[in-house]
Amino acid sequence: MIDVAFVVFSVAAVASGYGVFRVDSMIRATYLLLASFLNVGAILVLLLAEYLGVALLFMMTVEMIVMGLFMVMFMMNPAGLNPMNMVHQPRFAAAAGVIAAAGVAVVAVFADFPDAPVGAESATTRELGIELLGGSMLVFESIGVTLLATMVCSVILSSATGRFGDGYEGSLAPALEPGGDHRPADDLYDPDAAMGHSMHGMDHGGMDMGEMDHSKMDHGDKDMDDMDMGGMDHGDMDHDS
Amino acid sequence: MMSAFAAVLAVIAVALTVQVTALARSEWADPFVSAAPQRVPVLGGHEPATHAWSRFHVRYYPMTLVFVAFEMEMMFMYPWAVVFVEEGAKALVEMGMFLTILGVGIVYAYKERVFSWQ
Amino acid sequence: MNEVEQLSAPLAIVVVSVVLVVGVYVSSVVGVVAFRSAAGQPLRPASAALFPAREARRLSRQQSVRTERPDMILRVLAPAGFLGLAAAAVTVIPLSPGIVVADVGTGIVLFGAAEALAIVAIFFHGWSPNSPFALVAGYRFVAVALSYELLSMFVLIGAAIPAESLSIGAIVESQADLWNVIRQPLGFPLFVIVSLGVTFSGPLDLLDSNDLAGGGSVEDSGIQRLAWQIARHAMRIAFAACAAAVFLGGWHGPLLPGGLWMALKTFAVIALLGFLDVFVARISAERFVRLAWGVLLPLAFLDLLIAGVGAL
Amino acid sequence: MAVTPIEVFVAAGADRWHEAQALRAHELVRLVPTPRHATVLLVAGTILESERAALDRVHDQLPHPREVVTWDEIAAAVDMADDVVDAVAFEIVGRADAVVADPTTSSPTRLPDEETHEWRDVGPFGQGGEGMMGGTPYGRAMAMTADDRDGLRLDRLQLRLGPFLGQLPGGLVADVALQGEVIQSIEFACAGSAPVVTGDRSVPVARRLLWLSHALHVQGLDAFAVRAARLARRSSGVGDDSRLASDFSSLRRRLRWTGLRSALRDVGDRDGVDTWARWSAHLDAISASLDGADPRLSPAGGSMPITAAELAETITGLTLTDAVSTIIGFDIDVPAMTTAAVEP
Repeated sequence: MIDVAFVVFSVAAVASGYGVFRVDSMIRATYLLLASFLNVGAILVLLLAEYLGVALLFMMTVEMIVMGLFMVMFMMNPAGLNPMNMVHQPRFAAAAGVIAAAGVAVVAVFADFPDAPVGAESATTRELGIELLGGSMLVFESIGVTLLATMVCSVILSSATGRFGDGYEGSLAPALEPGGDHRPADDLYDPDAAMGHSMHGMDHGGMDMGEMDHSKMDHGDKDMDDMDMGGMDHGDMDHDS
Repeated sequence: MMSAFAAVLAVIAVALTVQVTALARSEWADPFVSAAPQRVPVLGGHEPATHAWSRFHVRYYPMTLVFVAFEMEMMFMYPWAVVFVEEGAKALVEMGMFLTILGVGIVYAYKERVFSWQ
Repeated sequence: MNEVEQLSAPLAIVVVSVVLVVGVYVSSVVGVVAFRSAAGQPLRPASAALFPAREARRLSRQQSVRTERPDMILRVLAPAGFLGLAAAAVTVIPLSPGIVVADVGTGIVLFGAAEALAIVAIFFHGWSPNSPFALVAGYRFVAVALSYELLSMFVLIGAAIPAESLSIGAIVESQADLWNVIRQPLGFPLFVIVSLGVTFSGPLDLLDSNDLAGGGSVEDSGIQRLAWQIARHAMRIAFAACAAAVFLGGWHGPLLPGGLWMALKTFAVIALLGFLDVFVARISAERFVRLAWGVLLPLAFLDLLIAGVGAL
Repeated sequence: MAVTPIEVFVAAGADRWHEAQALRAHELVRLVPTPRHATVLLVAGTILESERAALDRVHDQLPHPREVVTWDEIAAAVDMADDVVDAVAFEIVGRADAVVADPTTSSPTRLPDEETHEWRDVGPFGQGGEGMMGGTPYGRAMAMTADDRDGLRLDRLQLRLGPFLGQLPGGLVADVALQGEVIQSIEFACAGSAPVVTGDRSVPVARRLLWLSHALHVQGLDAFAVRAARLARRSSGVGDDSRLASDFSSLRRRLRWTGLRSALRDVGDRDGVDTWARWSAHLDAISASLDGADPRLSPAGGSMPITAAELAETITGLTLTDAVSTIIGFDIDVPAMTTAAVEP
C-alpha cells in the first residue's frame, strides 16, 4: 500500500515539475512547482519523517505564494495570454538533466546507506527538539543571525522608503535625454508623502488619461524588436496548450 | 499514522470532487450561454481596453521578503515547543535569544517602514 | 499518550461531511440572525432557519456567467480547494474524547499548512476571472494573509508548549485543569483575528468587499458564488472548532458529554465570528499589515513568553 | 412570497441615485455591489445619452434569469399619496418571482453578441496575439499601456470606471491608471473646474441619511446601512418620525463601536482634514438638522468646495479602497458635475 502511494506521489511530483516548464501562465507554473513540493512532502511522510514532511508542505506553500507574487511582478505576460517558451537552451538542459538524474540514481542504487530504520512510534519531533537545544544549539543560533542578515539585506535592497531618504538615490538609470529627469514620469514616490505629510505639489506629468487611446495599445512590430527581454527568443515560441 | 494521513487525503478528495463536479456541471449543463457582452469584466459599464492580467506592481514586496526570512524560524519552533517542558529554562533562554535576534530584524524593518505600501 | 481510535477512511468521510454540512448551515443561519439583529429587523427564526436552503436553491438555478478568457482550471480549483482545505483542517481536530478523524501527531503543523494553502485558493479566486477588481482584491488579500499567518503559528505553538505535543488532542488534554484561554489570555483573541482573516470577514473583509464592487467575487454568479460561500463557511467551522479545542478546553466541561461541549463551544465561536463580521467595519489592508507586524506580532511574542513561563 | 431578499443592482442616473439607496430599508430587497449577483436591474433617473451603452452592458452582465425594473415608470404611475419606494420594492419582488418561476422570460441580451476584436484564428497560434505582447489575444489587448521606457513598458493598468458602479455615486465616470492597486492618475469625466462638493449646502436630512446608508455599505457595514436607509425613509415622512433624533444618535453610538474611526483616520488628507473628519461632519450635520438646528450652521469639516481636479489630486497615490472612501467622504454633487461637463 505504502509502495503504491510512493509511486503515485513520485509520478505526480515529477509530472507537475515537468508541467512547470510546459505551461504559459506564470501563476500556473508557480503553483505546479508547489504541487510538486506537496508531493515530495507526502513522500517524506511516507518515509516516517512526519514532521519534516508536514512542515515542508507548510513552508513551501508560503514560499511559493511569495514567488508567485514576484513572478507576476517581473513578467510582462504573466498569464501567458500569448504563448511563450519558458525553456532556454533545451538540448543542453535536457542533457544536463539526464546526466544529473543518472548521477543521483547511481548514488541511490550503489551507495552504502546506513541502515537504521525509524520505528513508526518513535518520537522524531521530540528528538529533533532535543538535538536543536543540545548538540546543535550553536548551529541553531547562528541560523538566527543568518536570518537576521537576510532580513536586513532584503530590506536594504528592496525598500523604497526608509529613514535615510529616497531608496532611488544613486540607484537610477541615467536619464533618457540629457538633463532630463531620471525618474519615470509616472513614478509617484514622494519622500514627503512617505514621511506622512500631505501629497501637495506633486507633478503627475502629462499623462492624459481622458482618452483611452487604442492605437497606443496596438503593438506593432517595433515593440516586438524593443522587447526582446531576458534573451527570450521569439523565434522559438511554440504553442503548447 | 499512515491511516490518519489516508483519512485526511480521503476527506480532501471527497470535498474536491463534490465542488469540482458541481462547478463543472454548471459549466457544461448550464441552460444559459454566456453571450459575448455578458462576459465583459465588471467595471460599471465601460469595457476594459486590456486584459486585467498584467505585471502587477505588488506594493508590499519588501514585507514578503522579510516574511520569508522570518517564517523560517517556525521550523525550529515546533520541535522546541514539544520539548519545552522537558528542557525548561534552557529552552526558554535559547529560544528567547533566537527570537530576540530575529526581533531585531523586525524592528529594523518596521523602522524602515517596510510594512507600508511602497 | 492519549488513547485515540483512528477512524477508517470511509467513516472519516462520513463524519467530516456531517460536521461540515451541519456546520455550514448553522454558520449561515448565524450570519442571517446577526445581520437582522444589527439592522434592527425582526429576527423571524423560522425564515432565518430556511434562509440558507432557499438561497442555495436560488443560486443553483442561476446562470454561472463565464468571464472573458478566465483561467478555468484555477477558477474551479479555488472554491474546490478552499473547501478541501477546510475539510482537511477539520480532520485534525478532536471532536470528542477519543474521537478525532485523523489522529495526526503533527496536528497544528498540518492545520497551519491547510491555512497556508487556503491563501493559495483565495489568491486563485482573485486571479482566475481575469477581472481588475478581483485581481486587486486577491493581491491585497495576500498581504493580509501573510501577516496573519505568523500570528496563528505563534499562538498555536504557545498552546502546544504545556501539551508537550503538536497533536491537537494532546492540547485539549493539557487543558483538563485550566483552559488555555485563561492560561494564555492573548492566544484566543489573536486566533479570532486570524479566523476573521481566513474567512475575510468583519474588519478583514478585504477579499469579497463592497469597496471593490464585490472584490474577488465580482464576477461570481450562480453555482460559482454558492460554492465559494459554502467553502468560506466551512473554513469558518474549521477555525471555530480549532479555537474551541485549542483555547476553550475542547471537550472538557461538567455534566454534559464531551462531544456536546465541543459542539457548544464551536457554536459559540461561530456566533462570535458571525457577529464580528456584521458589526465591525473594514480597515484597509495596509493598515492591517502595519498593525499585524507592529502590534499584534509583539503581542504574539508576549503570548509565547506567557505560555513558556507558565509551563516552567 | 419570497423569504430571501431579491438581489438588486441599481443603475441610477445622478439625479435619482440617492433616492434609490432608500430601497435598502426594505427587507425583501438587497442592493448588491455587482451586477453579477443581481436578479433585478433597477434603472432609475435620467440616463444620459453617453450612458446608454454602459447601461446596456451592465444589463447584459446580469446572470439569467434576470429582469429590469424602471423606477421612473413606477414613479409616474403611483398616486402622489403613495410611496414610490414601496411601489418599486413591490414591483421588484413581483417581477423577480415571475422570472425565477419562468426563466424563459429572462430579459434578453441587449448588445450584439459579438466580440470587440476579431481574434479567432488570427496570429500564429490562433488566439489573436502576436509575439509576446502584441495583438489582441482572446479579444483584448495586453495590459501595460504606459510609455515605453528602456524598451519596457511600465506596469500600468488603465481602466474607465463607472457610471454604474456599486461603490461610487451613480453617474460618476473616472479614468484611472493603476499600478498594482495604487492610483497613479485619475481624471473625472467632467469639466475640470466645476465645484463638486455639497458639504456646505443645505441638503435635506433624508438625502444625507441616504448618503450615510451607501457609505456604510461600502465600508462593509451593510446591516447599519439598512438602519440608515430606514431612518432616511422616516425622515422623509414615511412612518413614525417622533423619535428620529434619538434613533439616529443610537445609530451613531453603535457606529462608534464598529471601528469606523480607525478605518478612515488619516485617509485622503486635504488641508489637514481627513476622510474621517469629513464623515463626522456629515454625521454632525444630520444630528443638527434632526435636533432642529439649521444644518448650514453645523460644523462642516469637509465642506470646503473643491473641484474635480483637486479631488483627483487628493486621491492620486491612494489605494483604490482609500480612494473610494475619500470620494464618498466628499459627497460629490454628480449632477452638477455632469451638467457642467455637458453644457460647454
